[in-house]
Amino acid sequence: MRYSAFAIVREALRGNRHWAPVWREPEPKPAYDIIIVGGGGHGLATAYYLAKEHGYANVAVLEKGYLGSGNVGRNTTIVRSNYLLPGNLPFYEWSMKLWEGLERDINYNAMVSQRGVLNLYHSDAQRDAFARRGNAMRLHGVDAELLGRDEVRRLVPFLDFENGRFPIQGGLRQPRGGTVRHDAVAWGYARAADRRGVDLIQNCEVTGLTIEAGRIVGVETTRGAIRAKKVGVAVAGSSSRVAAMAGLRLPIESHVLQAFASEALKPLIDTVVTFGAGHFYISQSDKGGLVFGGDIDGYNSYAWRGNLPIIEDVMECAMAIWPGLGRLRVLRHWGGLMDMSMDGSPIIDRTPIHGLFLNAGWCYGGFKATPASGWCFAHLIATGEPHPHAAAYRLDRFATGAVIDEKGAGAQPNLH
Amino acid sequence: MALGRPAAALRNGVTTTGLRPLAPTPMQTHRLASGGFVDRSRPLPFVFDGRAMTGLAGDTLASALLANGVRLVGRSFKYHRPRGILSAGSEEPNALVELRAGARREPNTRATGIELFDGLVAESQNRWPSLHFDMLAINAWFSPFIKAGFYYKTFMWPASLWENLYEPLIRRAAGLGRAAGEEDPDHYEKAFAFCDVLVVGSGPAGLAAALAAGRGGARVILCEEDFALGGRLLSERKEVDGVEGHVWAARAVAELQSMPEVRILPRSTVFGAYDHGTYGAVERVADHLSVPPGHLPRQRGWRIVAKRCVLASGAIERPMVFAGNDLPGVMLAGAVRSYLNRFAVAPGRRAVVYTSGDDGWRTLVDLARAGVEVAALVDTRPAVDESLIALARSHDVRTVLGAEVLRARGFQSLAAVEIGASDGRIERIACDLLAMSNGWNPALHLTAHLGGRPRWDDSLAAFVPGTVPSGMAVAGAAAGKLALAEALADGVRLGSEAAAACGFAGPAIPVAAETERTGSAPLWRAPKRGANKAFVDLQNDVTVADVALAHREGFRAVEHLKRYTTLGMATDQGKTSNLPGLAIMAALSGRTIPEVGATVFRPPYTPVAIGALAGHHRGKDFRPTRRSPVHAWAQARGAVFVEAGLWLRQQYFPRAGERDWLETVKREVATVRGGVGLCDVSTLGKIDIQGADAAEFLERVYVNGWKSLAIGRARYGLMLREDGFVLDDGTTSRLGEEHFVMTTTTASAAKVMQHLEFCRQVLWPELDVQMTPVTEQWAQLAVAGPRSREALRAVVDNAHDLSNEAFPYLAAGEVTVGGGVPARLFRISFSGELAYELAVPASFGEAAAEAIMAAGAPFGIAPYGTEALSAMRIEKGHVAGNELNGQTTARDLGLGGMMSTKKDFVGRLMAKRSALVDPDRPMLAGFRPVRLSDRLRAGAHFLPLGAPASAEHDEGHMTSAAFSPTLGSWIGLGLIRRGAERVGERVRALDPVRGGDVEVEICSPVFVDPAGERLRG
Amino acid sequence: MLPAGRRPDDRGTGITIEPRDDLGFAAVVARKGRAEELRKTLFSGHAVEAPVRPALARGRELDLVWNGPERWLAISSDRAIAARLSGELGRLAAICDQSDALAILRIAGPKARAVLAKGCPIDLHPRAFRPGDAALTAIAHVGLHLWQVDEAPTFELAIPSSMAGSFARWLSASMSEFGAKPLEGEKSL
Amino acid sequence: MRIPCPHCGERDVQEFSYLGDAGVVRPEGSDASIAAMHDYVHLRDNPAGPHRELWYHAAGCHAWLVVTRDTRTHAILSAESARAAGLARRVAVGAGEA
Ligand SMILES: Cc1cc2nc3c(=O)[nH]c(=O)nc-3n(C[C@H](O)[C@H](O)[C@H](O)COP(=O)(O)OP(=O)(O)OC[C@H]3O[C@@H](n4cnc5c(N)ncnc54)[C@H](O)[C@@H]3O)c2cc1C
Ligand SMILES: NC(=O)c1ccc[n+]([C@@H]2O[C@H](COP(=O)([O-])OP(=O)(O)OC[C@H]3O[C@@H](n4cnc5c(N)ncnc54)[C@H](O)[C@@H]3O)[C@@H](O)[C@H]2O)c1
Ligand SMILES: Cc1cc2nc3c(=O)[nH]c(=O)nc-3n(C[C@H](O)[C@H](O)[C@H](O)COP(=O)(O)O)c2cc1C
Ligand SMILES: [Zn+2]
Repeated sequence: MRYSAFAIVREALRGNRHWAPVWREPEPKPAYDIIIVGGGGHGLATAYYLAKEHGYANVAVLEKGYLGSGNVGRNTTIVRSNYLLPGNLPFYEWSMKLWEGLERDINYNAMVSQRGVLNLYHSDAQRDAFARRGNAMRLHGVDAELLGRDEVRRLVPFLDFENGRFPIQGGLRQPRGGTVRHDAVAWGYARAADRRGVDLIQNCEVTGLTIEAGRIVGVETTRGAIRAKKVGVAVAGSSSRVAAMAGLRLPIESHVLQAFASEALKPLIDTVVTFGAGHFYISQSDKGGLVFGGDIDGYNSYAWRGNLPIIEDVMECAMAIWPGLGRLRVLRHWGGLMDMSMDGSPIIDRTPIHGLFLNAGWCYGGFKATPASGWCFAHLIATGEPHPHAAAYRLDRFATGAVIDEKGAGAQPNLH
Repeated sequence: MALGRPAAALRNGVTTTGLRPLAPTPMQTHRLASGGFVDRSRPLPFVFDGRAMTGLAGDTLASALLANGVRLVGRSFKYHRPRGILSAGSEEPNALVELRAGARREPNTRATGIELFDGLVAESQNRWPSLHFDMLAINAWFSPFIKAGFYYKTFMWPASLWENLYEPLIRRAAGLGRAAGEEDPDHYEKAFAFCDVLVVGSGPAGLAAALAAGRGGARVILCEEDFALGGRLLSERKEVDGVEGHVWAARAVAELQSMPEVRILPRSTVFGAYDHGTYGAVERVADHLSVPPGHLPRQRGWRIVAKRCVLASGAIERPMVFAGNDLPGVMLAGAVRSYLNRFAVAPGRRAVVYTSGDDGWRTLVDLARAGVEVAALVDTRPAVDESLIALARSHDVRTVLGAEVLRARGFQSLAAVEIGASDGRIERIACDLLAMSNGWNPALHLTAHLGGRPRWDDSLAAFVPGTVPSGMAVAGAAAGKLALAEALADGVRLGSEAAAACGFAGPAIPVAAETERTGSAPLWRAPKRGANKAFVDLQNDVTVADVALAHREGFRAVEHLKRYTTLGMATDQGKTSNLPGLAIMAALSGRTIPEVGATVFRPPYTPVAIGALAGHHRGKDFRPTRRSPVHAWAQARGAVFVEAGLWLRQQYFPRAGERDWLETVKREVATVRGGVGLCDVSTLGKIDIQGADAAEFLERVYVNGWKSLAIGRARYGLMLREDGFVLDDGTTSRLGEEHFVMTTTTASAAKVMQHLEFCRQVLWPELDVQMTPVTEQWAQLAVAGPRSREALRAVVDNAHDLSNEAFPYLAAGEVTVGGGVPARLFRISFSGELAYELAVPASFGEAAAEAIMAAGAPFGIAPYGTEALSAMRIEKGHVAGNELNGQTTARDLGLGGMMSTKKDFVGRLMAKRSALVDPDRPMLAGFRPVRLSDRLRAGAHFLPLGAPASAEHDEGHMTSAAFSPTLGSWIGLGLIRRGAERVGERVRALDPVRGGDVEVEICSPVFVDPAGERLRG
Repeated sequence: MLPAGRRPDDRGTGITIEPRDDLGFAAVVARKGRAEELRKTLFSGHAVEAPVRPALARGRELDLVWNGPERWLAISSDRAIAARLSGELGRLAAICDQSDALAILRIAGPKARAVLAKGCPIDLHPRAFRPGDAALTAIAHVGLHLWQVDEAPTFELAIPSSMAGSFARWLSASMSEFGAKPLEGEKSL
Repeated sequence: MRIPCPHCGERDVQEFSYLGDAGVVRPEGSDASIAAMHDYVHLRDNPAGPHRELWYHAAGCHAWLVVTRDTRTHAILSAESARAAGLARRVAVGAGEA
């Protein structure tokens, strides 16, 4: 059923009794042309673009829990393409472009909200580093504005400009950045993929990769063995575990990142703000909750939850830039499993196993990448060749040194 | 009786304080004449929606409103339906208000948890223009069009209208209360606490547990979110040990207070369980006062570390789902008993009790005792125990068995209920209060915060704690032990077990309580009719029809159900709504409730103020400020300070008459280059390194050689990370055969120390190396300029020969100053001039600075700051933080030659990776504007002349720029592809974000004194 | 030293604060494999048993606080203690003068624990922490060294000099509940 | 989390900083290969389960520790001095060579 205002009126008048399921719940077939492991944003987008751009219909997405149960359903929803390095910029800008047309493409309102992303700077050196980044963006055709203190004050007057420990001096703003409704991305891609014949199989955990003579031929799952000509792995925080099934060790650690939602409030902040002298970023969801987060907890974890030190750190940062938050309350906090790569940038590449492809290393920034990741991963799987926008995301870059280290933090994932 | 009737309501529909005359203070029309734990001698005036009223000490805002006959307190989230008070605790979904005013306004505050104080001001929220007449109530008419998830299906065309029209509209309609929008004027604190046994909840189970553990001598902390201790004992008329329950509780509290190792924290919610016995709690220290006194924080965030925890958090009563179940006047039966027994308030005049278990019948008795007319008791069960029937009869209450409430009727509050009997007859009973009870859910939230999954208990028809965090035990109603006697016994047992596990065995405590009936057969079904008005989640306006829609559309997984309908996502986190929602989904999909499963419980148990979690650390106290030992001296000299990490450094020293910082900096540079200047460099990291293997250690951590460094000499060193990129640089001096002092950059001092400790302890534990950070011990002053030797001569004791021969460039040694003060002198230069750094014990720093100033006065000495320092280091082509940005290699910085080929060192191999030795990498070069007046800016990108401004022509970027007073123009350092080979070439320095586009010439990075004659002079 | 809007309780105090600036400190780090010999030498020279756990040991003209594995902080009324120890122990230990690196605050009185609990992540309850016990930790983001002197209780805190002002602000705010007057100090924070 | 520092006792995780896998061993000496070093610097088992990992008691005794912790539950199975562990390993390796 096509979604539209008309459909809503029509169905309401019919008592809302005729809405169709957003996806089928098929039994797994014995074999597929392509299996995507992981029903997160990236896996679902990959399946959709495989079907739409490359004409593959015999595709399955295998998800161990419910669709969207991973990081796609638990992130702070920030999308932006304000990157520095040439390995990243074209890719994230392509993602931005896909976001801009996404809803009409998939006929689902994912609430792509280009409300702007403002990164605050607090020193001259940081201003110059932001200028470097803003200039890189502009050279790549990406929108960027370097704002002074007064311009920032006009945008977000409620921040602490008077008493801050690290006074706000200005900000780098990407007006086209913003937020996207996290769950809607998963559901929208899922529905769109399903409508193109992709089998979405929930509660189906991949427990083994079947490899014959150096080539992948299928997967073992909790719902039985399934054959496949090609397998694409897009399991974010579980990347190392799935790769281990093929005997691969990855330049990845899994860390927990927490996020927070406040009680719902009338509109308070209409852009995304990040603190430059600590780890903190905040926006307000359309439902009214402030959505915010900070640094990763900083240790390997598969526990899907974090601890108090980071919680307190996030709140201190919150109060440091916005002391008006003091009486507002945290409603819920949760954690996701981050696939932290050694240079902080993703991997979209072939593996040494024929027919086995890897999409991983998204760290805490892969939500914004969802459309481009799906697009480029689909391209790679379908054609066997990397998509030009993702050509730098190679697995061997750590061996060659062609790393993409935006922060210059080095090979220590808990610093990216 | 005109409880919230339309006419009265409109008459009183005043919303803003002060604008209109206040309505006359109504009487506490619903206050009972006797009983309860309110202090009738302490009336407390308060204002709700501009109406002045009076409550009593011991009231909550909710009980005070009810006492005043107020029933309508808010509007619902989406449909703006009138909402009243459902509960008497922190599970409240409806009665949310904006508490206080001005900068202290707290939106979404549960009236049921607000302890009444003198002068309290609150307003209803999410309504316009007034609570009684709310324009957006029209949303309810559109409810078929705005069902769960409707927004995912529309608003897609045209794209730009989303941000410009739809989203702003949605955002304005959504949300609940309004934030103050001002800086929070109150203070917060954090605190740590440690105990053997943490008891959460002060109901009978919690008190018994605390007593048992406390009598054994254990260190106990008892946290209770309420301001009154006693839990349900304050709300129920039950006996313990032969006395009324509340009396027993008061005695227990008194005994606990007498125990030195027991700490009772009332008004303190344990909001989360974290790893290894750490619990988060928030104490509302001063929320019951109108303004916190200056010596107290408003709230305090606790991190409690407990060896054992007894969770005695009680149970939360479940509502029934039927059309109109959200009307003010529809209440949980247990809450009705709380209002009657604890607060001495009759929440209605004519009540119907609606129950699926024995518990409801207790309500009947309490209502009747309080003089509230009970029109009927409706039990969904076709048959109940004879004793219950007798009980009803004794109070002359009509009972209807095997029946259901089909619908609640009323305009802005309850006026009647429609009862459907088992034979299909429908009867309408007028009433203004419906007390409903559908069984209880253990408040097991904290058991699940670490990933534990609750378990379904068929006999209780509820989820009970499944796997619990290690060290935690669950007692009383929280464990499904609903009967008082059981709860008490459970508390005693688990309290003493917990204490015993910590080595404190106590005597057994027998506590007796009457037995009671707790039978229940919860009703999960919702009546067929009115699904659009039968609310599952009262706060987020999720109806039975929404759950059905989610089912129809495939959102059947419990987490999908939650996310699609927002069931359980409101400020109450579904404490009363989740289970009814699951039950309806289970019925729709032909599964059992445990098959549907529960959503994940997450902290906090109830919402926690951000301020309380931040504590003291805001404003200037966000992070410590580090001050150099000569800070006050510099301040007196007029320094302007700048943040450098945690440090405050002196940026420049303006003089009267100087127009701007640049003029000051020019003067400071000129002073150094022409005479002598003084700069505080105390913030650089300093590490004392000793031991037989100290030189070997340096060999391994630096790229260059150290064994050959003579005693009394300093050397510039460069450190890599193991991945081959530059970590840090600095000079290290050899003070003795086995003694070095290393300096690091200010920014990286801690990082480098940690790295060196890693190398020493983990990589090469066999080396004999001792390291001590000594940054804090020394004040270090750079004295630079052609006259620096002369200036220093007057400060350094005469015994030390400072001549160029005796103390040449890169000499280092221990000296004395000012007549015997031990000091260290280094002949090193960042500015490129003849220069020294003098280190004196920090407490002599200011004296030394003054002495140098005095000695340098004849040569025109002036203090200079980081700006001048930076300008001079750029003139000299010295790299600093902008170049050591973690992305550069030694080669990139023109320092590749320093990398020894004769030894292993950290980063050696990875620096050889092909991409790191690619000749096309950007390399350090100098830049000067072709048009001398052009300004250079760090952050500009380099492009070939004439090339279009696009990424494929990007060749690198300007890392540092400064005005060079020496050259009379701006100069820069930068990284540009094959930089070293391109000296003389011109390129564009493009800075679109600041509108800059300057033609620059690539030059050597050393602008001043390339031969280094000055610093050797 | 108090955040705006805070003032001490005027109903008296349960706490006293006393800065001590008359002491000398030296870091004493055992050379590899010489820790035992070093401890023996310290014992014979100063009658102090260098602790092998987080504790403070009193000796003749010299107290030693454990400062990490095989390292100690020597405290003495002699401001030149580092130079003296270098002479005595040079072979056995690396000695660094820290006399100017640390500011010592003595916090005493019945409310001392309650004040420290507002930032100290260590259990200072008498059952867990006794006179003579010491700890390295961080309070209010300031890394420091603390030890208990007596049962009053009296604690001494060795705070990095550069952060003493920030620490004093935290302490002043934390003490106000108990009536203690804010500490004097840098006004310009 | 509470990390039992073998020197200081059990302390809040806030006092520590983390480096990751303690199982990887730095290839030493001039004949070590880039490939081996790449493996050491970048590749990780990243197990879901017990994990030997390096922690630094930054706000405490400044000792590096090897902590064995279950990454699924965060339960800590052991904590020892990294220096002692390193020395023991050296001895073991030395013995192996002999
Ligand atoms: C708290 C938080 C905040 C974040 N904030 C942002 C942000 O603001 N902006 C941004 O751009 N990014 C953000 N991110 C990062 C972003 O969410 C992720 O990088 C991105 O979602 C990862 O891609 P994904 O959606 O495919 O992953 P996921 O949604 O995690 O998908 C992986 C899926 O694989 C499944 N799976 C795993 N193992 C198996 C198996 N063996 N068999 C079958 N299925 C399996 C999982 O169940 C999961 O559903 C944040 C992340 C978190 C946790
Ligand atoms: N007959 C029945 O069907 C039935 C059903 C439910 C309860 N009860 C009665 O309830 C009582 C059960 O005793 P109990 O002690 O187990 O529970 P309780 O409800 O008496 O006490 C629980 C206490 O814990 C507090 N609390 C909850 N979560 C907290 C948190 N996170 N932090 C701080 N405080 C928190 C609550 O405010 C409450 O005071 C008995 O009196 C029993 O008769 C009876
Ligand atoms: C952007 C965003 C907004 C959220 N807003 C709310 C909210 O208003 N209420 C709520 O209960 N949870 C909210 N959540 C949290 C989810 O309930 C949930 O905790 C999160 O998706 C992680 O899933 P889990 O807790 O089931 O593991 C939000 C999550 C995200 C990502
Ligand atoms: Zn330690």
